[in-house]
Amino acid sequence: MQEVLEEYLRQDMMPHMWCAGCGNGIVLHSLIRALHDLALEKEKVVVVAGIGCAGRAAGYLNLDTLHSTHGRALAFATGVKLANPDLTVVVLMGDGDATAIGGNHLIHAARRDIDLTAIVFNNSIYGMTGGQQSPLTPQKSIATTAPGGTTQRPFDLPQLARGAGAGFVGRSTTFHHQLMTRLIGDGITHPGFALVEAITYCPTAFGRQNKMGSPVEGLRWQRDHFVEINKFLSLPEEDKKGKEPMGQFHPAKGPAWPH
Amino acid sequence: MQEVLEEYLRQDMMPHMWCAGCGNGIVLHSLIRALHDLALEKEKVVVVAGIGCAGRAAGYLNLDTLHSTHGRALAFATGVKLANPDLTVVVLMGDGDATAIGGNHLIHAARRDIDLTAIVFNNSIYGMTGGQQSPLTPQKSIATTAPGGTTQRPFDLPQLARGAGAGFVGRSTTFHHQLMTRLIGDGITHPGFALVEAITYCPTAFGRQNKMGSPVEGLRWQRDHFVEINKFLSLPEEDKKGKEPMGQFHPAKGPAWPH
Amino acid sequence: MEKRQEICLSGSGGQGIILAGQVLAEAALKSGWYVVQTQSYGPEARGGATKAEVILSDAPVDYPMVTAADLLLAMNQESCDRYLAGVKNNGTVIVDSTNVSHTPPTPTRLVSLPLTAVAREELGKEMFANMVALGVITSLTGEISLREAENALLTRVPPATTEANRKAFWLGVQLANRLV
Amino acid sequence: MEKRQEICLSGSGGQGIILAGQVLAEAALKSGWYVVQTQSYGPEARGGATKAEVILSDAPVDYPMVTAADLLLAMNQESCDRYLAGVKNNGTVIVDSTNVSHTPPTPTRLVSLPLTAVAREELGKEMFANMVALGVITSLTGEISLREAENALLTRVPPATTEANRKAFWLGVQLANRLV
Amino acid sequence: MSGAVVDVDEKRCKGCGICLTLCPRRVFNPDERGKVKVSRPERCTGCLICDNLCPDLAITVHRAKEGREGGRVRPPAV
Amino acid sequence: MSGAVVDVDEKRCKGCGICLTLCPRRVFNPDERGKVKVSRPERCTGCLICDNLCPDLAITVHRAKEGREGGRVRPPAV
Amino acid sequence: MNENARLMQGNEAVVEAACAAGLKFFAGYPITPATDIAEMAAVLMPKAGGVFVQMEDEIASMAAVIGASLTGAKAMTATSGPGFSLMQENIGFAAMAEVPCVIVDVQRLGPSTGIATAPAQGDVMQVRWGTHGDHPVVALAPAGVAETYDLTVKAFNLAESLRTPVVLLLDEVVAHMREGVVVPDAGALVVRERRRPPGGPAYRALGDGVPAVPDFGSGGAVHVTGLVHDERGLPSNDRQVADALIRRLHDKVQRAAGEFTFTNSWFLEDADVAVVAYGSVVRAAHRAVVLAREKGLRAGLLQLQTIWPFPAAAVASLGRRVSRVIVPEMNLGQLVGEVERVVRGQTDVIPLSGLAGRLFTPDEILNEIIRRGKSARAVPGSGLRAYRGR
Amino acid sequence: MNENARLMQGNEAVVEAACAAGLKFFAGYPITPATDIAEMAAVLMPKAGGVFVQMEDEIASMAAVIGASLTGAKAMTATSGPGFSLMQENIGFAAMAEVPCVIVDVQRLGPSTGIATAPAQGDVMQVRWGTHGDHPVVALAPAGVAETYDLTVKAFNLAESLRTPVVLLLDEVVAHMREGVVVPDAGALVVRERRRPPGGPAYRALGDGVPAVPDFGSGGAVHVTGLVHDERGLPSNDRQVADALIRRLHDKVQRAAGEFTFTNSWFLEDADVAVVAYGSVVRAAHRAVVLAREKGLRAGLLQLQTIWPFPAAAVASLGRRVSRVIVPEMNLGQLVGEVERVVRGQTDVIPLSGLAGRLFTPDEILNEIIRRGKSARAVPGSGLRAYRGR
Ligand SMILES: Cc1ncc(C[n+]2csc(CCOP(=O)(O)OP(=O)(O)O)c2C)c(N)n1
Ligand SMILES: Cc1ncc(C[n+]2csc(CCOP(=O)(O)OP(=O)(O)O)c2C)c(N)n1
Ligand code: SF4
Ligand code: SF4
Ligand code: SF4
Ligand code: SF4
Ligand code: SF4
Ligand code: SF4
Ligand SMILES: [Mg+2]
Ligand SMILES: [Mg+2]
Repeated sequence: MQEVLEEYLRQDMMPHMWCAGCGNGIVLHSLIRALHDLALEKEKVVVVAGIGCAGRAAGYLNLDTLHSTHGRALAFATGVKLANPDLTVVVLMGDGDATAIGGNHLIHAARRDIDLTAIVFNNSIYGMTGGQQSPLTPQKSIATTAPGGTTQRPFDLPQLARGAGAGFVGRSTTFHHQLMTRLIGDGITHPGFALVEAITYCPTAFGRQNKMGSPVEGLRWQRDHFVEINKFLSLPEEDKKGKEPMGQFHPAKGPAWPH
Repeated sequence: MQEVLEEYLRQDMMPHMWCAGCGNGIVLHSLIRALHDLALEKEKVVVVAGIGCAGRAAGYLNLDTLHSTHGRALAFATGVKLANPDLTVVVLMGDGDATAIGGNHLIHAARRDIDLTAIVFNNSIYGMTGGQQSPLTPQKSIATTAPGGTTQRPFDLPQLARGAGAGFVGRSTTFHHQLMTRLIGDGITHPGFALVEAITYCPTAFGRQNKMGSPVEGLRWQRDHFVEINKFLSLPEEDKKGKEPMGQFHPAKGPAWPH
Repeated sequence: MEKRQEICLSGSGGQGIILAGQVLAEAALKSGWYVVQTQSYGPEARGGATKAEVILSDAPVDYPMVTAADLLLAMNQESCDRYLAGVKNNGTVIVDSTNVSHTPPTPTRLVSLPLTAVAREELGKEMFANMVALGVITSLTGEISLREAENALLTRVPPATTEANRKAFWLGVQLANRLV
Repeated sequence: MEKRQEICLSGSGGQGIILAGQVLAEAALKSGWYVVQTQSYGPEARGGATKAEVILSDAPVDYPMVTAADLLLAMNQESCDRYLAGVKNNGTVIVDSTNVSHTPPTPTRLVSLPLTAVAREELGKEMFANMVALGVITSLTGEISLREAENALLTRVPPATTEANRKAFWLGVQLANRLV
Repeated sequence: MSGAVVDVDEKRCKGCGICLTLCPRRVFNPDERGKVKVSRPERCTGCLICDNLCPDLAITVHRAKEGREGGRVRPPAV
Repeated sequence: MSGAVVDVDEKRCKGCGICLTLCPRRVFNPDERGKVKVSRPERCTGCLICDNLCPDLAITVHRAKEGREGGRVRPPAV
Repeated sequence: MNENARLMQGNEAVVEAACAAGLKFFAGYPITPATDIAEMAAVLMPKAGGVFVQMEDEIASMAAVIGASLTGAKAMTATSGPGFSLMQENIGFAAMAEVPCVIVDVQRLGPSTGIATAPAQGDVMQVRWGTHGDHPVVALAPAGVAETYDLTVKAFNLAESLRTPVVLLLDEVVAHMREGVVVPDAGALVVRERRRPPGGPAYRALGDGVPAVPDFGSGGAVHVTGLVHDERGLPSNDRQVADALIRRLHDKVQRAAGEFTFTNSWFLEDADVAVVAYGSVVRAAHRAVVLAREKGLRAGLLQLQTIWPFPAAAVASLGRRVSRVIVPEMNLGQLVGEVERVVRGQTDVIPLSGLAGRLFTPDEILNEIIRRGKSARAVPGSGLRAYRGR
Repeated sequence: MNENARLMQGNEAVVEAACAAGLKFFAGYPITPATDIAEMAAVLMPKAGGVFVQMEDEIASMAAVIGASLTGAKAMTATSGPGFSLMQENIGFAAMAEVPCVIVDVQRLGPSTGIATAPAQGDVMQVRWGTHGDHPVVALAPAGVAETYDLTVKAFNLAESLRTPVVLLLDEVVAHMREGVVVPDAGALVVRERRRPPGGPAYRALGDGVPAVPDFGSGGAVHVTGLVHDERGLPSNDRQVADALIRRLHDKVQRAAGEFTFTNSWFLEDADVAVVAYGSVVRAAHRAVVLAREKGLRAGLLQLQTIWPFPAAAVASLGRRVSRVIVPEMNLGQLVGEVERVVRGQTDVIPLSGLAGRLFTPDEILNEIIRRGKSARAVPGSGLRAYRGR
């Protein structure tokens, strides 16, 4: 029997180009699992990606895949979906891709509420170009363009997406891969725009500069740092410090467009 | 005694190019009043604007003014402010300018929390180009690019700005010009990024297509439609229908950058 | 030799000059002419002077602009002052006497008619003056089928106003006929 | 005639090849040479083969790449296989015998030294092998001041590792001296 | 006796009708050229509605005591 | 007797150490080339931690009963 | 003229013709003087079973067009200078990834915001060189409304058969003039469809150098990227692959160029002075040449409908026959550089530059035909000459 | 070499020289192979009392640079092809509104994403024509690290004295090579400042065609716009104003061009074959010419450091002297078009195209020098010729 995972992988492209221990592979695995669980017709799934380490994920999927330009993946995807609404469209972006250069397309996709599922691989850094700050780099982190630590405030991505009107917003880490799989699946099932923030560890471009340690240490940090949203909300204020919520942030609402 | 108003106007440019009854002039007047009330040194005030009817406002102000490119005013303004932090920088944009093509710069200005005051002239339409839908056009309104009424969902601008991290968010209409003057003044005084949504009536490109009537009817609609936020919140749910809140939405918070 | 007629319609922003130009062009087209219609909005972005040009020819039209007008319609003072000099010596100038108080001396044939007043008095609204003018012009040129002009008009004006516009048009035709 | 020396340092991603190239170039510069240093990362975005080229000359250097190497350092098998053919017949090839098990036949002078093993054994970390290599090369070329090489090295390596790197360098110098 | 003197800059006025309709004292009248004129100046109370809402910044309301040299009436800082 | 059979695709493994460290049964060992090998296969319980978290999609855990032909162990759909 | 002709504006003809050519997706962002195109598409697309979407900006518009085209839909956008500048990155993507699409650029007076309503031909060189890296370009420029209809259909045919972005370059005069257009019967119109895949690697070029990339949703599991890629569409860092790919992208266009080098000529047989023109300037030039002939001057006119690839052969053959070539353009002298490149040394090339934000008058061109000498000229009164400095 | 020389990378020399020239504001967005410039600016700007800011994209970077420059700060950004495409609209603004600034474009292999790490010279024509409408451009291209230092300082001087955007066009080879640079003493460096206003209308051109626009914050109450504007800087729809403005923008650059047409030549005195090259290709060409001379061939080399305005006079004088001009470029043949434009009919122009994502070898150029005949060539093995179709 052919392995499910392998069916979804473009074998010509493996092994992938990501660094040893890069969390992107775990997100990719979660995505494949979610696609499989939904039992979608593979011919009707299109994956659109931007430019960056994360964006390379499209190339590893044995589906119709579009590796577009930096920051523009959601705009390309809007064209794909509107021209052929029968397609399930999943959009893969890095944090810089989605929220720096691509921030406008992100908020407009959320506003239009077209049925796209966006997965933001948030490694807190520009991986592909070697470690510059992104709009999701936590303040005071070291980056090559912030050698003394970033002074720019980061976005809170779920808040941003909700502010723009997103009806489905989720967050998970690679450590919590089951949650991630579920959120991706629910995001795809959600009839309008869905955003999943996938917290992933980049040992090379983020970890090294910020002395975050090995890939395993990155996973452990995720384990310890993120708390399921309902549990998080029930924590006493002082215990919230140093923790961040994950899970599904927002009940699905709002009609899909056009309608 | 020289008139205060006239001092702030570039006499060479008057009368302005706006249509009869266009609300932009009322916003301009409010801005001048706010600047005067703050008694700022005029030489240290820079006004940056984008492209559109609203953007033309910069040309009418007898200050250092920069009429930049469509959507990019906040990015130009970021350069002005960072290069010379002594300057007070006010940014004037149309709704399309600020939230369609310029949406990314808007959310990033809010995120960085640089001390800029952005005034969005929200006339619900692309005025300059003759009546196309903007991301702030209320759903189902008629626009030349939505002859059957818009199907795209609009942004809720204050929500968007807050989601992006803005520390000061206000909204007023031209009818409520005193509130507008106050919000602009407070926005300028606010140490970080401030956004003021100025609801203004465009009889030509919005009103005509949507049968909204004369300039006076536009003002009356504003009067009847917008309710001060605290009052709005205290309304019973059924009374909230057909109303929208105005006022200052969000307490100033968050440090200015860089710091 | 090519038979070419250059017609220039001018007035202020709200007077429906461009619509009149379009209807005229369409009527000419349907009457078998080669036609080009162009327009310009003057330097001001809103309001200000407006000009529509229509060129008819029995051969394909190359240069699409008026170089020397065979016929000028001037619906306000400013356009009269500005465009009068561009009319051929043997051309015709129609001025809307309701808005044009003073016509500079000109060697051309001058037809002065109270277009706007007629529209206001007969149809209750000044905005129909453009169609009155259209009737006059169609009639005077003699090269365009009145029927086609009426048809063209009916397809291009807002449905609610077809009757009034049609009436305005025939009023113009009558005005012109009285001149002949 | 121009006196030109083309040096090619090669190995795999993590071996510090480019740093060694920079230090060599800087040392040569300070020793009075005209110098160009270039590098290439091989086709793979991460890891994979790495090459640093250093050209010294007593006149300004025009073509900045190695066309025929006077000296090749190969710190792994792949780079040895790939670059060996590019060495001049009278050139020198230094292979790190710790990583290069098989050297194809070559007419050049071949120096095989356990650079990585030396680093591991003497300094506890393989990562200092590049500086051992640098010591060997500086010594063998005879054209670059050892002192300048040491200085260049000290300014370019991370402060915490200066001592170990310095030691590695002099170990390399000794290795080379033993060859002569 | 009114509290204020009101002026319309006719080069600026575009006749939008705002002052005409919103002035509580009906101080203005349309003129032939589609602009407005101050036709009942004595009725003006200096409420500033017209001044604040004129989109063409064409209206100036002066304190009557001091007349046109007395400076513009200012709304209270709010 | 263990519940599962675990395979590492050595062409894919980059030796990141995740399976090595996180396998609760210490099934893996590093090999000379900086990759990992399955050194104590019999201890595997089929918990899938390694399979799910291997960033190189290099690990496959099969149900032991059916062996390598029996298909991959799937985490329950959540 | 044919009584079945419809009076149409240039911008309107674009949309009508696009629909006739099978347009199924329009994404755009308003900008003078191209806005009418979007506005009409908003009306016509739903009727044609297609999609109209107003995007957040021109970058997104171009992106959406590419995305839609990859599903198999014929797709288009329309803009003017500032928007065209913003589209450049994604136009390069379409060229590299071989995505059929049509981009309409209705030129206005630039640079920057310039004067939005003033006609100009200032984007002619930008069309060729606007995006980074070596990329192929096809661009067509009509001189009238019927031609606009015709060339719009051809633009789609070229985009689909060559799998490359095609730019339809209008100027404001053509965009806003109204003329009669005899709309061809659906059956009479030549409409080409992109080739459907025969199997095999998605990006393997067939005999004409064009690959048959499967549409999204058709089971091809195709990878589309702006990276250098191999025949399978997969990224490659191989320098030979890069070289071959980029050359093929140009070569497929160049090989077919003979079939779509559209030009017209008048009175060239015995001409001593030739005018080379494109866009609305052709209309003034034609009149000027007629007037010159009336004066007994042996003037002729070559119209370039295809701007890129530059019709070098047609211009070169001119160079061998006439003693002077006058190139009037509503810019500081852009395409004249290409004319010079081709005929320099054979004949005198005289740029005639008009930047006054209006169409040349026939007299301005006629004067240049009459005038002797070969220096660069500008329209009278403008003081300066055409800019020769590049 | 001088022992005081510092070993510097090309990208590093850009930042060092910019600081020496008075850089006070850097806004940028990372992109290979230009990222190092931003990274070094992030370190050096604070030390120099300036500002470094990473913006949300390249559009914003260019916008911020313009905003900063208007306050009087010397300002710069750096990018590569994809980002350079995105900057085009705002570069046009800077040209139109006469805002001094320096843009570094470190070219990589395109089109589109291409290969980020492979060297190329594919943006040479984009630099000239990338933004819409007729606009002036100044561009300098160094062939080595010391030259990079030198030309960076000159780029700032030109930007400030001409009030126009200046593009520093690097290729990846120059950007990443390390060479010795003898850093001039602060006193020895010629650093120009923009002219401070004498009063009078902000945009009134002085004798050299350049206005003295007051800095923001200095009390000038100046209006800066991308619309056509009059001497006061205020928008105008007057077509004559437009014509005069756009011509002046070009003219101010053209008039001064003599002072900054930087070229170098070797062995041209008696040359029969000339190589014309720019950027790192000069290094290979020089070696090729030296080798040719060793073989007794009368070959020479003209280096263009100034790319735009194109050094037409220098190339033209070549055309009169040699029988062949070879133009090797790491693209499909871009600047060779300009060479043809200038010398066609006088001498044979032979494009030599290298797209393989690497620097030419001296032999590849030498072979072309040796070879007879005048057809277009590509580097051996690539199968196709340089693209002549445009
Ligand atoms: C227009 C443009 N600007 C810049 C780049 C260079 N670039 C490539 S990927 C990238 C950012 C990568 O960061 P992120 O999006 O977070 O993805 P990651 O690599 O971290 O997965 C940048 C700036 C580009 N390719 N295109
Ligand atoms: C890049 C670019 N795209 C499009 C335009 C055309 N344009 C000018 S103003 C405008 C929008 C005007 O709407 P808004 O921003 O709401 O301002 P308003 O005119 O309503 O005040 C547009 C699309 C432009 N100038 N530049
Ligand atoms: S740089 Fe970071 S994100 Fe990119 S592949 Fe390496 S670990 Fe992953
Ligand atoms: S179009 Fe609308 S926004 Fe623009 S000036 Fe007229 S009324 Fe004002
Ligand atoms: S409000 Fe102002 S513009 Fe309107 S009618 Fe009154 S004075 Fe005139
Ligand atoms: S100030 Fe008040 S009362 Fe006086 S004219 Fe104005 S609106 Fe009327
Ligand atoms: S987790 Fe995967 S890549 Fe990492 S060591 Fe284990 S098998 Fe290798
Ligand atoms: S499935 Fe669990 S027990 Fe078995 S090898 Fe993997 S991590 Fe260890
Ligand atoms: Mg990232
Ligand atoms: Mg608006």
